[in-house]
Amino acid sequence: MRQFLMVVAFTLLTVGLFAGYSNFGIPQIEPAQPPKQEKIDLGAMTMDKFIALGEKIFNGKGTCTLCHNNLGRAPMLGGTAGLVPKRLVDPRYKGEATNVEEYLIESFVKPSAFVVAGFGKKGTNDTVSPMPDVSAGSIRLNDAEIKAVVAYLQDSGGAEVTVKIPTDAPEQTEQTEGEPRAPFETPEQAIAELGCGACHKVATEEGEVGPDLTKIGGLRDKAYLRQAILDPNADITEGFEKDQMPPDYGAQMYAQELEMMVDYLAGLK
Amino acid sequence: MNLCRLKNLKGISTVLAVGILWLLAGDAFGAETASATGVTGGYGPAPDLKPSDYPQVAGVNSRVTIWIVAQLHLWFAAFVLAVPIFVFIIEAIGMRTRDKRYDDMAYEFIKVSITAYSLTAIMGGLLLFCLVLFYPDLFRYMSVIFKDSMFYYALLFFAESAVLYIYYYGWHWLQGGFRKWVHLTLGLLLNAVGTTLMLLANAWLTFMMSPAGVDPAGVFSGDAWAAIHNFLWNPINIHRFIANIAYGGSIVGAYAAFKFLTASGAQEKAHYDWMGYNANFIAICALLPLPFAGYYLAAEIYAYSQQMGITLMGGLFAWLFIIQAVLIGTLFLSANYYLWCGMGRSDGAKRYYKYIKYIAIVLIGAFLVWFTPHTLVLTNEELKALGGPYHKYLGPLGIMPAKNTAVNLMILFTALSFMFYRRANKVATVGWVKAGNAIQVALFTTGILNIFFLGVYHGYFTNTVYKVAASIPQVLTTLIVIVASVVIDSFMYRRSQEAGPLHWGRVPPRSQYALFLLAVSFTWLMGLMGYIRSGIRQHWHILDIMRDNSPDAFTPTLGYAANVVSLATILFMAMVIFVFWLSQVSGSKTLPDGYWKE
Amino acid sequence: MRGNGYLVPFVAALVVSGALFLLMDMAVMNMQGLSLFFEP
Amino acid sequence: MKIPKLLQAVLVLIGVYLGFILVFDVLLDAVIPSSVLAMYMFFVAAGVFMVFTFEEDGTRELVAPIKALVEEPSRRLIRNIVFVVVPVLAGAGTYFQMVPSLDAPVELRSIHPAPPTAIKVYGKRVNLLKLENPYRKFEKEDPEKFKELVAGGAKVYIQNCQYCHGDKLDGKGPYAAGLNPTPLNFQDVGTIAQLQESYLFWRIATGGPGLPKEAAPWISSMPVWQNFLSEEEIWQVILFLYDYTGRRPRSWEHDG
Repeated sequence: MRQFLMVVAFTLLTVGLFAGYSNFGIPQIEPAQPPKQEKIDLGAMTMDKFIALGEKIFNGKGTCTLCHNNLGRAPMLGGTAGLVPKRLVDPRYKGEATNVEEYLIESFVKPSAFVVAGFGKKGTNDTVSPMPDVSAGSIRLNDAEIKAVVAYLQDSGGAEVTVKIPTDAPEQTEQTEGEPRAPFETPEQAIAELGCGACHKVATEEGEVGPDLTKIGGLRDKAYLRQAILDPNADITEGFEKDQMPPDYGAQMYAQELEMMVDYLAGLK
Repeated sequence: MNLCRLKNLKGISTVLAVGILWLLAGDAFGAETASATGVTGGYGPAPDLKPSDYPQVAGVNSRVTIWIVAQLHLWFAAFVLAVPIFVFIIEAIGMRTRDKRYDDMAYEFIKVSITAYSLTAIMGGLLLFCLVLFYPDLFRYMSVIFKDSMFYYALLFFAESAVLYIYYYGWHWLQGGFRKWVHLTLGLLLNAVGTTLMLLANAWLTFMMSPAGVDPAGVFSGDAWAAIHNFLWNPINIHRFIANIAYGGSIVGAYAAFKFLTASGAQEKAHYDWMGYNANFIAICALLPLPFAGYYLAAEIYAYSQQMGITLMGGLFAWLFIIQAVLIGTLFLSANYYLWCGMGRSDGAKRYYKYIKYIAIVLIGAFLVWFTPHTLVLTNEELKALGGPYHKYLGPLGIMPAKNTAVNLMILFTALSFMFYRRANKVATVGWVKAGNAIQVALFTTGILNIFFLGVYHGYFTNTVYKVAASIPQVLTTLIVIVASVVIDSFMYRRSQEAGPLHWGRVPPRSQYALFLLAVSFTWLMGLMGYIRSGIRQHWHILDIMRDNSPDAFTPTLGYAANVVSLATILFMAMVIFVFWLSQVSGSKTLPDGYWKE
Repeated sequence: MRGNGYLVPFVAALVVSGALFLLMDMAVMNMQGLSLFFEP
Repeated sequence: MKIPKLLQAVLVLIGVYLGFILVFDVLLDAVIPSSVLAMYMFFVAAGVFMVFTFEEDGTRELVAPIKALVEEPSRRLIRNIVFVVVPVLAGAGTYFQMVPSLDAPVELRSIHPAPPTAIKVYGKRVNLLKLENPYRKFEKEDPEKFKELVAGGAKVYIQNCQYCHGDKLDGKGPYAAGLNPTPLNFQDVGTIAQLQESYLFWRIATGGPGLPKEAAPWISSMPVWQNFLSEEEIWQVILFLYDYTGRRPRSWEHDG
């Protein structure tokens, strides 16, 4: 028993010496708290630049102009900011926003909160919007980006810009410059990445702007489908409008992807 | 022993049940993200967590809990993986020499490790449980990427247990001739399975330091091998494999020391003295190459990320390396001291006593260089006297080349201690003894000169590429000198006479405390280095991919870390002593008079 | 102790092992694409 | 006459202690920091203990006087004196260790704190991990141009840096004496030779205020040079620093 206690005491002494040296023998440096999450460099951004960023997102990453254009698929947004106060008191409004900024943000993530008359999903009597939630899916704007677009809409709509430049937004994933992207492996992936579903009903997507593609293989041959992707205006299906589909998919896709898509679509019967 | 097996199975089934549950959950999660993001292939980006995503359970500090549990698991696992390695070696030695003592010792080692095995499983289960409980999102993300390897891990765990039980319970059954060979093969199999287990687990943790197979947003490419074979995987594998053996040796050494101190008879004392000596021998053999494996790992960390490298060596953690230097110095010194004390077993050792003090001087001198910090703590007066925070003479000792040189010298002289010990009881009879000695002295001389040349010339007069590159021939020099002199020794002492019988058991109790010091320092050191390795990620779960946004994501001060490590060490030592005690209890019998009806 | 039986092998071993170490240094440094003696 | 073992041990310790003081403080004229000396002596004492106790006879000889002091009846007077003096000495030692002094507290600066992954300089974000000196390539491609660039850097250095860092780059400029922490000595093997060029760029461009918290106390007087120098000038100065000191920047590529 005595030996046992000696061993215990020796162990504790050794550990105590090590701990004591670490606590008192060397200086204690208090490390910095973790940095605030990496940002798009918003800290140094002026409101003008922030609005410009919003415009860029509106025309680019946000894919807004796909529908919000002068072809009547979705309302034009030029003056929307000025119209908001009226909409907030409209009996058809179902959201919870109390000011312009909140309304606009809400309209991005819950588009059905207010549907402009005549722009709702078919058969829903303007209660459900065909617009996707831009914070999810393939568009996936983050909070800072949404705010930038709101700032742009407020500015271009002639309303007062109330948005504050956020300081704690996650960093924008940088586009890898110059490096070719890896090719899409499956048609589903290509559909998701290229945003086909925003307009077409295809795969798991439910777009209604363009023709339903779920049975397209039974209606069209491969040559037609290939042309429809490369030059969308060459032949417009009845009931749909010209210039709706971006004409540059041919430039966005690799040849192997184009063929994969054509094969995939031709197989949908 | 039945009790032991039961507990063991319970531990394993906990691991499996929880693990499989979460693998399924992981799959479900994968499917969910796939549909949410529309990305096919089933992999979403790493989640961006908020502090509220981390469950707070009953006010328990989640990080400290998981830290301690993971550390305890690792210690036991290291011990349990290492013991079969040298049990295998000792059994093979026993088979070759037909000396039954080796076989008995191997059996005693494995007996110690089998209780530790069940504790390893229990700790592993607890670790998994804590991960799931405190860091569910991290675990889910990891289990999507590593679902296959986690599944095989669980399967392998079964295999490991099965082989271990046959190996242990079949020890006396599989004796003699062919059966012994079967048993040895089982030992090899046990080690193969155990090492594979370790490699898999290493992949998970190195993935968190040097993620691979995922894009910058954390979207998994689907290539599991890429994720496993990440940048730091092999450096960690090598380092851990060697360190585990040294660690296992030191713990078994402590076991023998404990038994030696409590032994009553001279014969028992002799047995445990012999056992402690062998365990220490294994620990030292593995300790010698360990600094090199450590340098390799650190260099690879530097190469992977300058930021991690500087955090590790020059920034925040630089002072932890001073503590590490103290601990490694303690290891070398206590190992040497044990060898010197052990010379008392031999009557012929007196011849070598006079050299010991020179070895000590070199060891301490090298250790002081090894210990000199890069950043000196200076009082204002000293600062003024020096004219700045740089010390003209101590400053250069603070950087890598000086420490490389110092550690090579320490290793060389530890090897020298060992050679003296081996010679202590022998008198060479071959005719070329003088020449042999001369060659050995010459070898040591040129080796030391070469180490100094490489360290000083490349360390201070060339650029960093050369500095790093020059450490390789330095290491090779050390290894060549050791191997060559051991080879010469073995020829020189062929058919040698014994100076007298070896008196096993004739060592002072002080030497046994040196063994304890070795074990405790090793445990504490592993805890500290584990913290450093994990801590250099700072506020990242997975470096640059998945941020740790929990309230505890800050990096603690050194004292705080040392206190947690100390607490964990004490917990571990308590459990280890419990294991030792169990193995003692299992061997003793009480005969109650008149209790059972006749 | 330092009779002929000692001095000759000592010097011989010193020269031989010194040369071998130097060769090894050069070989290892060359293998890493560097030369033993620094060329800036 | 043979010196008793205990006395031997004590003499060795005192000798080593005085040796350190003699060598560093007197011969080399560079005081040995007390923190380092204390740890050195601790390990020297451990080594002395090891050498004196590894064999039984020596140990017995070593502890014999102590044992005699404690046990022998004839030594009662000395024993009582020792038993009073030792605790008093220990108490006094502790007191003088703990007594508050008027000296400023000991400061510890991490001289090379870990750099951030990316910094913001000149109004743009720069990834430090990938940043390279744009002029380094001319060293091989166009030595003439490289010489010119180094000369440009030298000019920038003399106009801006030498006041503190010294015209020999040894950290002993005319104003150095007034600064604490003192300016960096680039000639020291532990400074720029250990670092990559991107690290220097970070330190020069963001100066003292750009230091992370672990490098506190935050009293470095290094100006934020991005406010005064152009990017090109900073890169040229970096070329000059390495060129003049004859050091090579840290790198992982073999450029030898």
